[in-house]
Amino acid sequence: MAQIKIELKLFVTLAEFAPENTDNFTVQEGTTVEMLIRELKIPENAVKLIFVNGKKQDAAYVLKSGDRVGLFPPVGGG
Amino acid sequence: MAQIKIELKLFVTLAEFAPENTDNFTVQEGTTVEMLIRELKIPENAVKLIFVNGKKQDAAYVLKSGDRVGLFPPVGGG
Amino acid sequence: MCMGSERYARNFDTLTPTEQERLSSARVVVLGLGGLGGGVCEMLARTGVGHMTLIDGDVFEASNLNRQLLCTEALVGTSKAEAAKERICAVNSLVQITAVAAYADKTNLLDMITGSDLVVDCLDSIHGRFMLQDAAKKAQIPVVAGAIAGVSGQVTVFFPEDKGYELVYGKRGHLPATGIELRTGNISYCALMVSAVQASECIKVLLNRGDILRNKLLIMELWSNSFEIMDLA
Amino acid sequence: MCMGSERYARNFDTLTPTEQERLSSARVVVLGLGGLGGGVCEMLARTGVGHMTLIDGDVFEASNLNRQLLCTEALVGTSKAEAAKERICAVNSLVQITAVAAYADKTNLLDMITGSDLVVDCLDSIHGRFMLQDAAKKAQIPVVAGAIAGVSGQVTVFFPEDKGYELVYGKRGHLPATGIELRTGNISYCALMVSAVQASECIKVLLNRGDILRNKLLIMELWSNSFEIMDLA
Repeated sequence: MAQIKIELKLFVTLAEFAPENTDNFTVQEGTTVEMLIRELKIPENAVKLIFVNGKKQDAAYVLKSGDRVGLFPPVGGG
Repeated sequence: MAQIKIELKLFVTLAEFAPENTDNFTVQEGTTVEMLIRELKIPENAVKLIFVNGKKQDAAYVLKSGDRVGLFPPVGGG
Repeated sequence: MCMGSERYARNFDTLTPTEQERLSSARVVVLGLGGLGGGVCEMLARTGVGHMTLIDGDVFEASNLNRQLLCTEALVGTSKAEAAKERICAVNSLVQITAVAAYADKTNLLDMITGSDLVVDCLDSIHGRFMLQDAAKKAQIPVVAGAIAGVSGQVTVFFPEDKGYELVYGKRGHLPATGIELRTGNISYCALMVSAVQASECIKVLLNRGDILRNKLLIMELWSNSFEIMDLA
Repeated sequence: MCMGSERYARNFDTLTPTEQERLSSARVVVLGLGGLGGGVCEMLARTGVGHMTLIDGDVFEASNLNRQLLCTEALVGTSKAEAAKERICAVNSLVQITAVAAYADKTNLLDMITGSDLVVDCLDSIHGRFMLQDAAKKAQIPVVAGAIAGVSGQVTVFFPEDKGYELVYGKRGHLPATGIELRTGNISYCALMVSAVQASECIKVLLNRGDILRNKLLIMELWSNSFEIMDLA
């Protein structure tokens, strides 16, 4: 199956799960954000917000070549 | 002569010189930033910093199609 | 001491005299007077918001000293709401303050915010934030919300007809009580940066001026200096 | 009162104990104690910078109340440097403060900053900034610089071998004495946002951690919420 490249940004505590090459990360075509999160070994529920190209998306979003993906944990302090 | 489109951002006090269509502003091919500033009727010395596509440039820079141009006044308060 | 015409002289001509007048009759509630709320009430008072209700049932602990503007060594063990009132009186005695040294809950919050122009969410629990949203929707007033963890922070604004926190934290029933701030702590300059953006959004909402972060989330991270605005809706 | 191990408990684990220790032995000079400097010294003290020299020859005026963190109504007419010292003692008595209630000039500045790890430029004149740069280059220490006008601000960092202010303000001899802030004034939340970013860059330089704004200019504007990092070099 074809491979595509995405740009990945992992915020705050999620940064520790960052792979190499976050600017140019390779995934299989057809990968959803949910599959990506599992592939990065990020624990379930650790991701609260998913942004693709500056817009909120849900975990079922299917990644496209060149997508800028941001994963954000829950932040609630005051 | 051919026309090109640029994206224009005028900061702080320079905003009052903003033309319509700053997101898609038309200039003649070969226009320099200095000529652009004159065309916008911005007073000489009112512009302190010129950024094109996130990088500092001087007034002699020749604009290219699609350039993101930011003009910034002197800011010195503390 | 009102300091006459000098007090707001340096707000001009960023704010017009008409806008300054409008701020002086505005009513803002700040809920939570920790790292965010302490900064927000200070900045709104200096800018010239005329009426504020400052709510927090907590007292200062030594661990608040690392970031909470209202906390001094001498005030450890004393009421955050009382400290806020004293501080605001000292920086701008023109501001009318109602200090509430009690925790907001479902039974008292609606009364506390009804009649205000705006409520600022500076709470530190996700459940509390949803409670505030319920009350603000009933009272038909907008919310300016900030949250922090470590050197990261976020700010959003929503109006009564907007979806609000569901867009940021997900659906109720699946909520953690707190976010990752329990692990990362909270750093002084991040709290004040986020407070500053909250204060800025408050002034913009009160004056209906500028690009308001309505249904958008500004995400900031200071190790990498990343500032991004995301569409929530 | 040092407040023992509780004081910095909430800095962890954003800062490691080793980093916290390193900050406690750091020496920072803050030049200018107005809208920017007042915020910077407060945040550095709370975060745990151990030694600070705070310099300003000015006294507070009523027109400082709209934004300067150190200014209260009771302090109008009194020394900014003395106010800074008292405030820092109240928020963190572990910090060793040298308050200098005198204006820096070409003859005394080098002495004041020699031996420090960092100098923070919170001045309000462009000529003053170049004077500071000359001294910092001689003393071989980095500069974290902020400037504000209205609701706009900028932050940059430069090291002794960098070109510095010439990249921001142009060549000497063609300099205006001040920028557009004379026209726009300065607003509370903009001053504190820029101070917060300056404090953050100070901690990053002291710990050699994160992406430092070296030879870059972060430009912020709060009506439009625009945050852009530009390459100066």
